[in-house]
Amino acid sequence: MTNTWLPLSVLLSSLLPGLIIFLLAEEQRRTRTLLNLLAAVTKLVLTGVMAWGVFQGRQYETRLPFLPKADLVLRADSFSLLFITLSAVLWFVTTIYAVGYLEGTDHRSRFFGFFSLCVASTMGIALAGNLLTFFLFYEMLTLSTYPLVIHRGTPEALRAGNVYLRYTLSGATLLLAGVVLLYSLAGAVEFTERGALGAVAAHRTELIAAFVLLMGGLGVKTALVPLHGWLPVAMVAPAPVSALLHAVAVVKAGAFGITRVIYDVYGVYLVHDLGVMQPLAIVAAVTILFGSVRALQQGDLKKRLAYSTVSQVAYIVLGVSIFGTASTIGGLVHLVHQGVMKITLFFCAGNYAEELHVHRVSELRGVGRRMPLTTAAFTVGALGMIGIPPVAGFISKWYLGIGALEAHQPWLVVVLLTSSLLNAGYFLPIVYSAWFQAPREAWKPSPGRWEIGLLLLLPTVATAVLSLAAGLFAGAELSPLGWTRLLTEREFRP
Amino acid sequence: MRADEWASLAVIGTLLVPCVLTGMVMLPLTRRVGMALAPWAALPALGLGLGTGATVHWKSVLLGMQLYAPDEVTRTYLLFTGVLWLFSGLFARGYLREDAHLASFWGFFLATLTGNVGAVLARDVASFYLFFAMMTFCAYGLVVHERTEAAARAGRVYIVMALLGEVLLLAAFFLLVGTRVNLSFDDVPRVVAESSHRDVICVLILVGFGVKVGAILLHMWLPLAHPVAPAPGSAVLSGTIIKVGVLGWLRFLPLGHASLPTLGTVCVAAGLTAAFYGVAVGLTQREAKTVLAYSSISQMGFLTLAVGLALGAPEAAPVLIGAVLVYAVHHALAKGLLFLGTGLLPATGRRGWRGVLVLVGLTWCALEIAGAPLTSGALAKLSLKSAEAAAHASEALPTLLSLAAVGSTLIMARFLECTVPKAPEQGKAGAGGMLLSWGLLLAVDTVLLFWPPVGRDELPHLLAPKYMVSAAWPVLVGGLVAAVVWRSRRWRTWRVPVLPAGDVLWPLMRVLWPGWRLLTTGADREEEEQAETAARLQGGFARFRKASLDEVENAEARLSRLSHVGLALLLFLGVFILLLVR
Amino acid sequence: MNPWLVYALSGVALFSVGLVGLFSHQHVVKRILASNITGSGVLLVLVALARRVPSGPPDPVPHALVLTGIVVSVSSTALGVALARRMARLQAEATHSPEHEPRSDGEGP
Amino acid sequence: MTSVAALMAWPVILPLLGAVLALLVGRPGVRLVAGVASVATLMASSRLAWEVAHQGVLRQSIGGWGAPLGIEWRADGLAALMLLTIALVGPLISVHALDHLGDREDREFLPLWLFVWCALNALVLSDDAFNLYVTLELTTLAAVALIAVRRDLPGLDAGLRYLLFALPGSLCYLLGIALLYGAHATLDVGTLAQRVQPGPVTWVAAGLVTVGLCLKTPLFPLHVWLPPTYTGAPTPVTALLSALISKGSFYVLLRLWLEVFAPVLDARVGQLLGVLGAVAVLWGSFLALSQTQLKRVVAYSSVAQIGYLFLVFPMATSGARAGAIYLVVSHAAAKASMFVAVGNIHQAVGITALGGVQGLAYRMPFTFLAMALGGISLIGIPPSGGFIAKWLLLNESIGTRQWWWALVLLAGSLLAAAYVFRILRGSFLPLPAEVKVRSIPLRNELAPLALALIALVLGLVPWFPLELLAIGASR
Amino acid sequence: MDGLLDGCLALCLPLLAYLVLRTESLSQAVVLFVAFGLLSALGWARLEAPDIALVEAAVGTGLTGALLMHTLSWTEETPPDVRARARRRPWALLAMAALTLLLGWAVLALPADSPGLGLEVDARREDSGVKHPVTAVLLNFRGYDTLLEIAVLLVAALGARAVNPRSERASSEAAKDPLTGELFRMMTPALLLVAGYLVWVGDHGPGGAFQAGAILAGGGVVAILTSRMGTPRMSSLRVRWALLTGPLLFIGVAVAPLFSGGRLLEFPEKYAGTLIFIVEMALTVTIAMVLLMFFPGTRPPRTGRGSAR
Repeated sequence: MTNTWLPLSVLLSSLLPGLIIFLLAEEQRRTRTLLNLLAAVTKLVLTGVMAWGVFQGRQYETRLPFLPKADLVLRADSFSLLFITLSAVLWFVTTIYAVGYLEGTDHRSRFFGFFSLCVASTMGIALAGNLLTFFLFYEMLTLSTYPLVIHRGTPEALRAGNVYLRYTLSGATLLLAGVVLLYSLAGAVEFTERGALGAVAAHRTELIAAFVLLMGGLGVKTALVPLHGWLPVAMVAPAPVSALLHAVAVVKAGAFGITRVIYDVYGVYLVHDLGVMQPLAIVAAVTILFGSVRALQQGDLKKRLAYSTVSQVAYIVLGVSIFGTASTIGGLVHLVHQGVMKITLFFCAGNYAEELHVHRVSELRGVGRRMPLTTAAFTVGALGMIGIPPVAGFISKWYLGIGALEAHQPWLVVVLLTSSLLNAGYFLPIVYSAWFQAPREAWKPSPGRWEIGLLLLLPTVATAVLSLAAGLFAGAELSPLGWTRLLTEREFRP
Repeated sequence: MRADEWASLAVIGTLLVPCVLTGMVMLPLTRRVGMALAPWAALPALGLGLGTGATVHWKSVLLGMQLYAPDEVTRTYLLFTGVLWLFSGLFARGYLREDAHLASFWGFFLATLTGNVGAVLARDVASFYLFFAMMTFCAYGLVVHERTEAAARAGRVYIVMALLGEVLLLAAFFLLVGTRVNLSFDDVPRVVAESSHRDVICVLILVGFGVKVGAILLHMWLPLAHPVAPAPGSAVLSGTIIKVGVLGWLRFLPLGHASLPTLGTVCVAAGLTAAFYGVAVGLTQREAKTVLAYSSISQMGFLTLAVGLALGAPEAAPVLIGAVLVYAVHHALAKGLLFLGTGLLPATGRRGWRGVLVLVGLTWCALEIAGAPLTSGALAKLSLKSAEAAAHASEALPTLLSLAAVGSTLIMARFLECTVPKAPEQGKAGAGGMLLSWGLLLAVDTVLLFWPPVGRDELPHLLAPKYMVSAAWPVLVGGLVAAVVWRSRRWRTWRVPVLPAGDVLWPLMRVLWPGWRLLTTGADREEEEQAETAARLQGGFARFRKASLDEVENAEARLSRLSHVGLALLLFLGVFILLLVR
Repeated sequence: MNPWLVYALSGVALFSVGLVGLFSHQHVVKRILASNITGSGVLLVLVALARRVPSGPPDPVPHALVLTGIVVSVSSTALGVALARRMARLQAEATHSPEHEPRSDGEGP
Repeated sequence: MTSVAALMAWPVILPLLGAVLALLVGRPGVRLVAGVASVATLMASSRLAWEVAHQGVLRQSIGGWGAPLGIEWRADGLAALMLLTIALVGPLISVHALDHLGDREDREFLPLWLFVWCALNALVLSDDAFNLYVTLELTTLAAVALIAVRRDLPGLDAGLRYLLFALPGSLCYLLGIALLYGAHATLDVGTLAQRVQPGPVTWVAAGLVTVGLCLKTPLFPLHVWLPPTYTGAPTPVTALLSALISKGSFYVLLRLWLEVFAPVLDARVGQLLGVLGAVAVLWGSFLALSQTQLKRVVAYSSVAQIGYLFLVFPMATSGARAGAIYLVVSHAAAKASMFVAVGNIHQAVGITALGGVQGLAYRMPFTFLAMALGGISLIGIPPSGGFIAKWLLLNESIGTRQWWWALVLLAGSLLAAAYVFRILRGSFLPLPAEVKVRSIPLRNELAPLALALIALVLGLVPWFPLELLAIGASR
Repeated sequence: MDGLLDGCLALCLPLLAYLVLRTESLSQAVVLFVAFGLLSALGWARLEAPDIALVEAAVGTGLTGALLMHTLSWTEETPPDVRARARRRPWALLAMAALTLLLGWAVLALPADSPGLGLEVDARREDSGVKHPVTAVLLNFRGYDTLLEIAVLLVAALGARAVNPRSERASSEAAKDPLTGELFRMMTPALLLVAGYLVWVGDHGPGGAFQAGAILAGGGVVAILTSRMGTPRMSSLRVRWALLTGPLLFIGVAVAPLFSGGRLLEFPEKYAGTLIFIVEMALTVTIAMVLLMFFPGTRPPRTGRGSAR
């Protein structure tokens, strides 16, 4: 029997607190933090229950009447659970970080309100059961992230907000055009395992046009090359925003969408038959290389991490757009690994900015001595990004490499490896100068017992340990890799 | 606890003891205890080398980690790795007592040890890669320990080349593993032999591990890295870490399963050129440790030669592998002793019984490296020659080997000539601990001569006159030439051409460096310049937008004149009815 | 040409004169007059249609419509005139200079 | 009390009675009487809508006389939805108006608003052509009186301009009706629908009716009176004008086209109206982008949104009709909330330029939220009514293979995003020091928020309104 | 003979209208407009529409004319820009001709002799409670239109009065003018008699609330001009009651049947006639009051400007 209330309750577990937080006055710091953490914990528990249920094979679906021809469907299958668990865990960690980071700043009620709304829409995107529901939450994500980008209220924050809107809204228009085209062709497009467009496979031109539109729309959020301009600019947002949103929620929503479209809307065979897989792989490959090269040229730490995100997310798209189980597993598991590693890096960048007011890479000399734990976390994240075991990045690169060869596309392996070298090129100098170079002038010692507030330090270390564990114990059943293997063999078998 | 439980516990202990100690050294509160125990971290590995363990299979770690298989290669590697790491650790305790970055040294020392031991124990591809990478990156810490500019440059070269090697290895592993995701070493050679990309895999493996071994044209980092590292560090680097490269070859290449004649000959040629090239450049070097580094390159040439032969003649593979093992053990210990000696000599000074003991020990090890009779070197060379004979390689090979032996004698003489005069008269106090560990290592080295873990059947031939002569003459000739050169230089100042360490690297750098600068333009450019180009773009766009909007504005103004509205109304009515009329 | 057609055409002519006049004169009073003329034009057409009954009294429904139409047009004219008068007074007080005519298409503030 | 006749009568009679009594009572009791009348009418309208939802189309002849002679009333799903919109949006605007205008104006604003309400309800329910003319005229005159309620120069100028542009529209409509009466001797829309055949009379009548109503709605070439009128009029009146009164003439045009002139409506004419609508969308959006005054930006945005409505004619399917009506309803709520929010800003800060919004998010959070939600509905981003309307129109445009309307819709919403966020952008900047903020009563801030929430709810539960709309859809 | 009269009348009307709009000076335009009104009243008479002729004469020409004349004294004439006006004239003529042709084409296509709804009205006239067909249609068959029309009147009155609120009773010296006093004393009784008759005759002949109201308003205007009476102000209760009894009564009568299961505006058979008469009486007072409110009363002295026009 399908359980109908659980998916909705997961969604509400961050929507309702969000709305309540909006109403809280600025001074009620304690209640707000309590509400935040309570919401995060309930979400974690609910996700865990649902994960266990799906693991046992139970069905979860909430169907609400919306339009005559299309309903609002929230369905939890193993793929959506992968994304939900990632978001739930990382949101919990980022909330703690944000509480610490924004200590003493103003408008925090507004910040945490939009923060919860943003995660609610991410949950919605993950749980969406058909294309229309997906689009609704996709748009709500744009709306709830815009105020976070311009939270600081400075002129360049507003400029960044402008750029962000210009990209995301035009992307949304493309996506809407694609969704409508599909709806006129095949009616309500539900996400079904082997793709829902079997019946209309004959209309090849419309299907290709719709696919291109959908990829354009989703490409903006995935920051594929021509459409990535907003990501580095959005780095002007406060650290928790750029950590959770631009490294995890927003960017992943795009990649998640692309996977849904390829596997659950079109079906891998149809996409392969239409011949659009190869161009997508090429775009992803170009993004990987472009992102890495641009990251090399960035002096600002957060901008360098932003471009690294651009190239890392393209791995997911690459994995998904190669025809084969190994590459799919690689792509999907990278969805989780990249999230955890990148959030560690952003937390570290946030810590450096918050504690030592250091923003540029050149100012990071000898920071290892002053903030050893943060720099250790940064090193773990950096090694993971390069793809060096035992950190999680290695596992996804391993599967991607195998998948590329399995699909007889050796040039992809070359792309993967050059990108790993480039990653090393822009991460290792930072690690070297942090650990082995003496600072220009001695850092003033930290006032408290720890190098930085515990609220900021614990999340950073936790995510670093997580990325290490995800890599080291990848073989385990409940590890992200285990879950992805189960999911691929259950749902995305080509 | 039954026997096999003890055995698997031993294996786990071997790996986890150094790992845990690394953790303890990193955490400030357990740092003191960790540093005290650090030197003894290699003991479990040595114990396992002597005894036997049981394969351990952790399904959930990484991609299904398997540790330890009781084959000869693993046991030998464990043995000499354990010995060298143990005594280097003990030596380092004395050597680095008042060093500024002691904690970081011990941290990196233990981490590299974990990687090294792990690499030896690993029985599946993924775990091997994990420990191999861990060893490579943590060795970097040893290289840049001195925090000098030269150390930094050497470290950078080391890391770049190591990364390039690892990338090639990764490509090889992808080709090798295919959809099986992970593969145990039991069936790796068979899979490589049968795989459709066999040649590509072998080339990648050879070049990938060649970087670590220091094969020709991949050796540039070695002469830079070893000298900058502290004595125990460079001893371990040159002793065991290079050998892991050879281990990689032994594990991954289909020795004995497939015959690749072309690749074999290329390897043999590379080995020989490395042997002679190492000696040639080594002789021009000033600094003792650099000379030793070049001597390692030439010695590794021999191993490359052996592997090449094994590739060419699969039926002779087991014998050749045996020879390689013997040679590896011999070279590890001898080179370790030499490096530690260079660190020990300034502490003990030339005078007094300590100085004499060290000098004697150093000459003994030099003789070993040169392959003088009645030394482990002779044994190694003998086993190498007999294996090559088994692989019925070309006849010229033994003579070439002897010529190479001459070269190594020359380079050893060069080494002694560089270290002995520079050593101070009187040593410093407290060198006792270092001397003791050095002495013990020397003892173990000599003992291994008589009771070598591998290659015991060649032992009786050692004394055979025929072989004694063939081992002795190259050493004598080498010694004679060295003496002549040494004395003649005293009269005529005959300049020896000075080559910078890392020889081929610098022309290569002149080519690559501008490329890298181009790639990272703007990294240091401040924020403003980028903003200015964006500003110009925005300006243009804003002007265009303003112009178009003004256009629309006065169109609206014109339209709102009263008569125009009337006209619009009538036109609308007329056109509408016109369209309606059918 | 029976009589009702003549009046109908005259009504149509009135409508055209009024409509075109409405859009070609600036002065408010002129435009109110024009709207009145357009209105009476339409009403004339309506009453002319009522007269088409061949025999007997004309059709009363258009007459009722026209009555309502006249009342509506008177109300709108009166409102227009009141607004124009009030605006003229305000402008007179405000500017004291020779009044510029209350151009109805000028830019409000 | 519950007979169908009564149900249909109360929504019209109650506001009329309320207005008359409010006039009679004079200053002290105006607010009380108006309040009671509003609540009564709200209940009557929702009761009628409930009845339509359950029993389907309701018909009623006034005074018991038959179709050709007497006047018919018809309440289908469309009428019910319009009644509900007027009943919800109107009073919220008048609540805001109470504080925005002085109390002297109350004595005139409230009765006039009740007259407008009665006229709009009558217009929505009426099924008689001439009766539609009378209701249109009543709405126009009441609107003119409302615009000039403040008796200041801009108000008077705006009122005159509106009157002198609306009159020709009504008279053209009347002449069209006269010609139809001449040809078919009936004024009842239902019987006209059966009797109309293509011919010179029908063509000219259709032309006159369309042109007249396009001048009142207003459509693109004839829209020039809208911006100065909306800017001159007091803000709550502008909200009423843009949200409800301009929709009345579009409602009449839509009903006449889809029912009476259906056989005459061929592709070419539909395309003409569609093209004019498309140009209106682009024209309005571009001009909205170039304005510096808040009210003018929102005014030109009305020109653009009205352009969207006319896209229904080229597509002429039931889906497009549903989309257009949904846009009418959600635009009413969203545009009213925007104008009322602008009114709040003007009242609190006294600045009418775009800069007035600066620091809005901090000092008037509810007004900012209302403007944001309203803006989102104007753009057509989910979760808003605007999105549902855009979705329906998009689906129809691609369904009927006229994909160029889809381009117009998408380009329009992007341009809308440009000018909406141009307004909202400033609200995050810190409050400028020299601006002193007068606190405005909470009731005033909640009014726009309630309106914006209507637009939001329309986006969240479109199922019920669309179901209601389907009742009595002609095709 | 009749055809000639109709023909030249039909021709005269548009020409006169064109003249009204073309003349430069406003006062001349208003005078011509009054003439146009009289001519159109003649036209209604020719088309056998006595009710309309009466209303047109009283309200369309009389009151509107007076209103315009009075307003003119306030708004100055502007120097017309002859050049622009000249340039535009031929275009305007062309537009008028084209529009007339278009609409004429439609009118010609109308059926020549359709009886319209005349027959149905005659058939149902008995149970409408009123013999005169126009009043039957106006108050019974399409009573709903009239109800809304009253609302239109109220709105216009409210709008006009709100815009020109206060004009107090004129100065007393104008009252002493013997001529107007005598005229007023003679005219008022006749006026009231005619108005009463018109309301009563509306039942079976041309007449009714609108016509009577117009006549009364005419009398009222004269009273205001001779400052016997101030303009009716919304603030005084008496004025409001006079204004609003009509609509209240009409709504009451319309709504009454609803409570007993009938339909809106369904006059009961027997009392239809009397009810309509009572409603007509009340409406007459309302209409008179509304029309008076349109009239602004004496103009306050012009501040600091040249000779009063």
